[in-house]
Amino acid sequence: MSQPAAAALAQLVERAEALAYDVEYSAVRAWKERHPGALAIGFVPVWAPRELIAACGALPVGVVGGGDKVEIIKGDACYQSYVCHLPRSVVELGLNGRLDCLDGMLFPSICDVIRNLSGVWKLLFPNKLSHYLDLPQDFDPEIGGDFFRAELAQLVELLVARGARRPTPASWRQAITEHNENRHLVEELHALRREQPWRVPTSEAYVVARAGCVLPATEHSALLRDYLALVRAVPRAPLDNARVVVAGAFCEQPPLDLLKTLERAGCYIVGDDFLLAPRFVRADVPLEGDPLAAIANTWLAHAQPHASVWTRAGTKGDDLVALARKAGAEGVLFAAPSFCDPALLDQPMQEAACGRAGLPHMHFKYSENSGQFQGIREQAGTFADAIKLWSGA
Amino acid sequence: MEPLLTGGIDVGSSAVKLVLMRTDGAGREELLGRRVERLRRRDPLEVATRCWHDELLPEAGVRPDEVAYVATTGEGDRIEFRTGHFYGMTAHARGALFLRPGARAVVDIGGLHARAFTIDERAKVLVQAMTSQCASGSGQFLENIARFLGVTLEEIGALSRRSEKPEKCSSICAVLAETDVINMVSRGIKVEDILHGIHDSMAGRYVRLLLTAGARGEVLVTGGLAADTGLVAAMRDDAQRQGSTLEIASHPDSVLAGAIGAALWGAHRQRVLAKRGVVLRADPA
Amino acid sequence: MRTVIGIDLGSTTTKAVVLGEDGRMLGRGITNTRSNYDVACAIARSEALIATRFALLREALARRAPDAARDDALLQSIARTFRLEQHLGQIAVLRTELAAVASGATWHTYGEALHACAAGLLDRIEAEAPAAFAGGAGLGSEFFRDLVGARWRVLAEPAGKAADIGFDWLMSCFDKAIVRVENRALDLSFERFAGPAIERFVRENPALAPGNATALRASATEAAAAAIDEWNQVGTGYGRSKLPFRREQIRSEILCHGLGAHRFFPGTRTVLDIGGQDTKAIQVDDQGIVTSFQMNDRCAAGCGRYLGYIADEMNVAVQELGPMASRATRSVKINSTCTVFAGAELRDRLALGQKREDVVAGLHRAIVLRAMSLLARSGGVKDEFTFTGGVARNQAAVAALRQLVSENYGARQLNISVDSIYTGAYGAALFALRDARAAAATPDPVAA
Amino acid sequence: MNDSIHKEPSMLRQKELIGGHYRKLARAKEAGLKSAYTFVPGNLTELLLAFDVLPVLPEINALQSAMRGKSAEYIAKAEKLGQSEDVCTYVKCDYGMMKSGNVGPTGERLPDPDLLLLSYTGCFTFLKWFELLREEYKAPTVMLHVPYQGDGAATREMRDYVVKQLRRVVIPALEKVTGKRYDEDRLRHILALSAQAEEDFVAVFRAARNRPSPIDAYFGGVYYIGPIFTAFRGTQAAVDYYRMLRAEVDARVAAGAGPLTPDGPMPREKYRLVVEGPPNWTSFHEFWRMFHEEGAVVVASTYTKVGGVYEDGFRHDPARPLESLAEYCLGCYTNHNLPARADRIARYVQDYEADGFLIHSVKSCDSFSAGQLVILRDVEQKTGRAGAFIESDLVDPRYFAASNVKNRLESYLQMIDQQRRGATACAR
Ligand SMILES: Nc1ncnc2c1ncn2[C@@H]1O[C@H](COP(=O)(O)OP(=O)(O)O)[C@@H](O)[C@H]1O
Ligand SMILES: Nc1ncnc2c1ncn2[C@@H]1O[C@H](COP(=O)(O)OP(=O)(O)O)[C@@H](O)[C@H]1O
Ligand code: SF4
Ligand code: SF4
Ligand code: SF4
Repeated sequence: MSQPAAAALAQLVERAEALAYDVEYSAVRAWKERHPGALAIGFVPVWAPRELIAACGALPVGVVGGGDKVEIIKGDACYQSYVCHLPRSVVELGLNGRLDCLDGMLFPSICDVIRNLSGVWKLLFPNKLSHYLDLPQDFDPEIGGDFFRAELAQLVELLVARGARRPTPASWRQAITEHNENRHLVEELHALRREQPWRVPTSEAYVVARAGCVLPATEHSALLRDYLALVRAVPRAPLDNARVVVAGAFCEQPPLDLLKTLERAGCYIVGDDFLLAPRFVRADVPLEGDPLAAIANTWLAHAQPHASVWTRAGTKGDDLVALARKAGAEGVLFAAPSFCDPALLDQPMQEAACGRAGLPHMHFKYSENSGQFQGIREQAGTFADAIKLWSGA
Repeated sequence: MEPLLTGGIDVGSSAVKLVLMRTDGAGREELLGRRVERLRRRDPLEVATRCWHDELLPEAGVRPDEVAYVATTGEGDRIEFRTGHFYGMTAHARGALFLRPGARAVVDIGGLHARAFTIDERAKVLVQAMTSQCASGSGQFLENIARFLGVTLEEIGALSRRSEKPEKCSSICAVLAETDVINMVSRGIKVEDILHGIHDSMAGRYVRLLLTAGARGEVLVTGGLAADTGLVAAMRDDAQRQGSTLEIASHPDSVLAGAIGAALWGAHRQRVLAKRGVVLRADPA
Repeated sequence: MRTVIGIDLGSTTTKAVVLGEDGRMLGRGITNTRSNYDVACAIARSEALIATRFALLREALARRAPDAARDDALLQSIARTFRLEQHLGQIAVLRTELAAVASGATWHTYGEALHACAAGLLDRIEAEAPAAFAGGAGLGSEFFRDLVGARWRVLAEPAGKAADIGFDWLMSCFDKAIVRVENRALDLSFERFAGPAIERFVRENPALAPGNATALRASATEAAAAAIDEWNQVGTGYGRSKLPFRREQIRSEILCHGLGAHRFFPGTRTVLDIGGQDTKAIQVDDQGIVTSFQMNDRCAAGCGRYLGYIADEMNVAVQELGPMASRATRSVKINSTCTVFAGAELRDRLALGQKREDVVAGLHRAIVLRAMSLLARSGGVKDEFTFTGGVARNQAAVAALRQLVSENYGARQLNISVDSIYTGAYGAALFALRDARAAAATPDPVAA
Repeated sequence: MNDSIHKEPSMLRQKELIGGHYRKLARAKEAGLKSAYTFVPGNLTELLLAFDVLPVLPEINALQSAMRGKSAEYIAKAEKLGQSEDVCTYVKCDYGMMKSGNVGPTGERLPDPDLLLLSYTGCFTFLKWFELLREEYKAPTVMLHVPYQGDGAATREMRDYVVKQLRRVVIPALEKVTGKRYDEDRLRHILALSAQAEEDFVAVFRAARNRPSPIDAYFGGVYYIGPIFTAFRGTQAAVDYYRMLRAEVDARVAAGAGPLTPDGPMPREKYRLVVEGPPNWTSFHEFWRMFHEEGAVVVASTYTKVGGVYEDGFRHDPARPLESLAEYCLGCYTNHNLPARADRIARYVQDYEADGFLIHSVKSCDSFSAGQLVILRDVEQKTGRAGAFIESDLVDPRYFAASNVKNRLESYLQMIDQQRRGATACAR
């Protein structure tokens, strides 16, 4: 009985992986063929107003780097060695024409590298839309909110000027509904993984989530639904693994082999911050009222604590501890991209918080194209050993 | 309890370490045989297999089938006749306690990586810190320099300790440092001063690593570089300069810590499994 | 005879080029000694002068026995014999150093046994030498250390086993002794070894016409006695500031590589130099004047040393890597950017059952990829393109570069000189000549 | 440093000013003065002065530590406390100093902050830096978000957003900390003094258009920017200092003299360069020497614009106090996008008749460095001149490889030389 389900699951994961790592962006190209004249707008991590882009009849496309799928030549010509890897592969993709299917790129403010990448893009692709989206660090709806709303309004104008449809009340409603729904399904995926991590290996959940970068929300939601149904149907046995939360990988994505390495070294990943776009804002965008204000204000009130967002109250790291507790994690693995200032500067404070909470933790660095995990395997293995050999003791 | 013979094989990037141990499960732990073989770029698995079968066991007068559990660590998980594998720091922690029961932190300095970690009295690894994907200041680096200077690794320590005017070594690259050393030689700097300078810069890194891992009290240096008295002395000096109270020590068998720890964990595991009725056999074939 | 010398004090090798007054290249010399710069410089210079005297020998011979002078095989064979004599001379020095090292009591406990075993090893290597240098057989390397070291490594394990001496000890013994040999500027000159070489050659070639033998001896004596006057010298390369030269006798290696490449191939507009520790991409104009350049940062990833490291790791000579990679059927992607970690990655890959050839091909591609970025930084490849430096001798690196350049810039003429490794020294020598002429107020043929 | 270092009266005055400020800080607590930690780019010095609050600038502390040879130790300390090797070394240097007793450059302890005023113009790391400081000091913290000129211009919305924050967040916080009312007239008075100093400041840097240039606008320039970028904008002392400096520079122009270097007057001006990027502080004099020994003078630099770009006409304006403060914050060099930075460098090359330009890329500073290679290419295209690219660091001596830096600089200058000779050879 489970045989066909297992096969279907394998097939689905394979399809998701193909979508997730397709550096040709064929799904986007195909979408554009089906929607003549419509725009596709790329955005780099972490968050972008996907509902706004969709309401303009455009396809929001998550550009999260080329991983280990592209050879870097031109990217290295633009970046010296002490910069993280993400901008290199994005530039490489751009200069190799892989991103030609995108009519524009958004660079949400999360760090200096991304911010400067917006300028690099303007210099390299003078004819494409390239926009830096400044996110507020003031959280008063009348101060930061007003500014943010103006930013979003400007974005609508920029898109419309490039030929996008001006959003209508109906298109707003549809886009917001679809993205709220997608958010729910992504959350459901994570909830299931928290509860039964043996059912949802992170190396699978990750590609299923990542496929969402190149699909419209409805299609991705369908994929998620299928996946959830299948993993619930396929029998998988729990292992004697340590439950961990992986933190710090919010922008440059870890290579899939790294996730597999961690799992093989005896860890169940029950919480992570990979691919945050659909879960950055932890609440639904309301359907009532001015949609721009709705997006802005939901963001202001419910953006998740994050290295790119000023920590208003409390102590840095408290939220991580809470997340780990909620996930029933026995430890935290800090996995930051090499040379990522936001992640690496947050880390000591977060580690201190874990220390105060008595939560075991360790850290390592990676880059999206690392291919050698010997050291990480040793570290993670030792970490998992320590948890397993002495848990409860 | 019945005495048990177990083996530990630690396959590293520059050397293979093997031990044979006897434990009685009640606290008596004996090191029966030891073997360290520098790889010199030979195939590690081949060297390990040969050392195990042709050297260590015959010397100890033990037949392969008398060994209850062959535990590997490091890159030894590819050894075919292993019974089980333990991760590096898990093994080093256990080995460190065997060698120095008071140790509460370990810094394992091997060919490519250095790892520092704190442990408790049961050898549980608490906090770990590791050098990154750049081989600057690694053992391999020191080896290169030594070769170039025409000094054997065994001589390095004494030479370095003889130096009074350590020459500051600024280079951060393991490969390019060779050039710096050429420069120093050209400038007529004495070999001992060069070595001392290199030791100082390496020591700084390792002490920093230890402190990052929250080390306090007794520290055992394990891994190949533990034998480098010059480096250990430099680490002590550095710790002192930092005003830290770390008691940094080494042990003549420090290089074997991983193998010892693996063998001890193997014995532990074997007993646990035996209690559960699981029979594992180290198959010599 | 008036000559100028260019010296390129590189990070892994030191090169010297001797030019005649007319700008003709008379001799080239190279050494890989890792000892101090003075010694390196002296050796390279002496090697270049040897080559120069060989040129003189050929000229002298042409006067005495035109047929023999036209016989390239004969001259090459004499050169090989000369190398053999040099080699034997070096072995003799190594023998004394080995004895000293082996009997130094502080670092080992073997006593006489180690000495005996080491001496025995060297005996075998010495005995093999004539065959190794005999015609046809390709030498693994042009450097003494590499040649002897490679054999030592092979022979030491069984020899040690037989004598019950650890492999490690024998290796250490060699390492120590070879450094002492390298630290000395030995007299390996033409003057010293040409005579014995000719005698050996004559002895081993009984078919040689007696007249030719006489002509050879006389020509060698003449070449050895000729006065070689050094008119000017210019130094360049990584270690140039260490040269005991006047300030105006030092030029940046960028300018030298640009000019050298321009002189080798006047149509060159882009030069890529991959040396031991740095990679440079240089753009030049139609005069050989540098218009822009980029150098790699201070990390050895992607330089020639990387290949040297890998070769060590695989226990082969660096010269064998290219041919090995050329036999690959596919190229394995190498992720490590760090040279040292690439060595570890190589071991991993091999252990995982990947083919040596394929992994090595991947390593070559990785290096060339880095160079491609540098090229892109410097302005790309717009026209004729010249590859210089030691790595240009490596056919697999050349093939990878050719492919990547055409993929990224379209079809481009790619030039490689057989003397690619001497490009910097050649450029320096050209500057030396130009300066000397300017000082002597004669028209400058280089700028013209 | 040694006695043979050459100084002019303005230089001594500058040292006095800055030294005086640190002495004042050391006594701040006993004198009942409040201090606020804040940053150079987009600083609100006038507003702080209007509340009698003393600014403490962690970046300046870091650079001072580096110049005094302490940074390696501080950075090591920070790394021991868990900071990564990869991150901004300014932060680590400052953090290490703080963890070593917060002893400032004069050897006296700096006061703990009464307020952390985070105006993070141009760099995200500032935000992290202050999160770290807040965790340590538990001091009240105010965030002033200055939007980035992503599309190359500061818009009305941006300005209004900043003004709103000033009015509703920053000023109330200052009132609370100091117990004083916001006095706009006082602020106006201070702003008027700022504008005066700014006039002379611009004239000083513009003097580099002369041949020979009377100043080095990078190495010398960092001394000139000290007062105006830090605690003295809006004071009479700054007005006096810049008047004095301008007179000195004018005198040098009249005498046809070049800049003064720590090793004495600059020899013949052989190369005129434009430099982008912050300097290296650990080997500052050694680095400078590499230039002046070759006869290379820097005629314009972007680093001297990080505390405000005045040359385009902006002045603090007493008539529009908060608006002009907001415009100042938005206009700092670090808040310009990459195309604007490239344009400015290209303009400098042309306006100052430079022979070339050099990018000093700081390894650990993403804010400046990420994308600098694209700037390089863009400026090369715009000016038709090849640029030089040198990497080192602000305060981490491990990243300053002198021979490497020297090699590149030498190669670059020799290239310019060769090109010139080539040009004359062709002309002949
Ligand atoms: N015959 C050869 N075949 C392949 N590679 C070679 C050969 N000779 C030298 N090399 C490579 O060239 C490098 C040295 O290049 P070189 O230009 O001499 O460097 P540098 O000038 O920095 O000393 C060596 O590291 C080696 O990798
Ligand atoms: N970027 C800058 N911003 C503000 N002040 C600076 C800057 N750069 C340098 N300074 C000031 O310049 C001074 C450097 O002088 P210093 O090197 O100590 O002089 P000396 O070498 O003669 O002792 C510092 O005290 C500092 O106050
Ligand atoms: S990986 Fe870190 S530094 Fe790099 S772009 Fe992303 S957030 Fe910025
Ligand atoms: S600097 Fe040297 S040791 Fe470090 S990554 Fe580069 S090659 Fe490796
Ligand atoms: S990243 Fe650069 S601009 Fe930002 S604080 Fe560090 S040094 Fe300053």
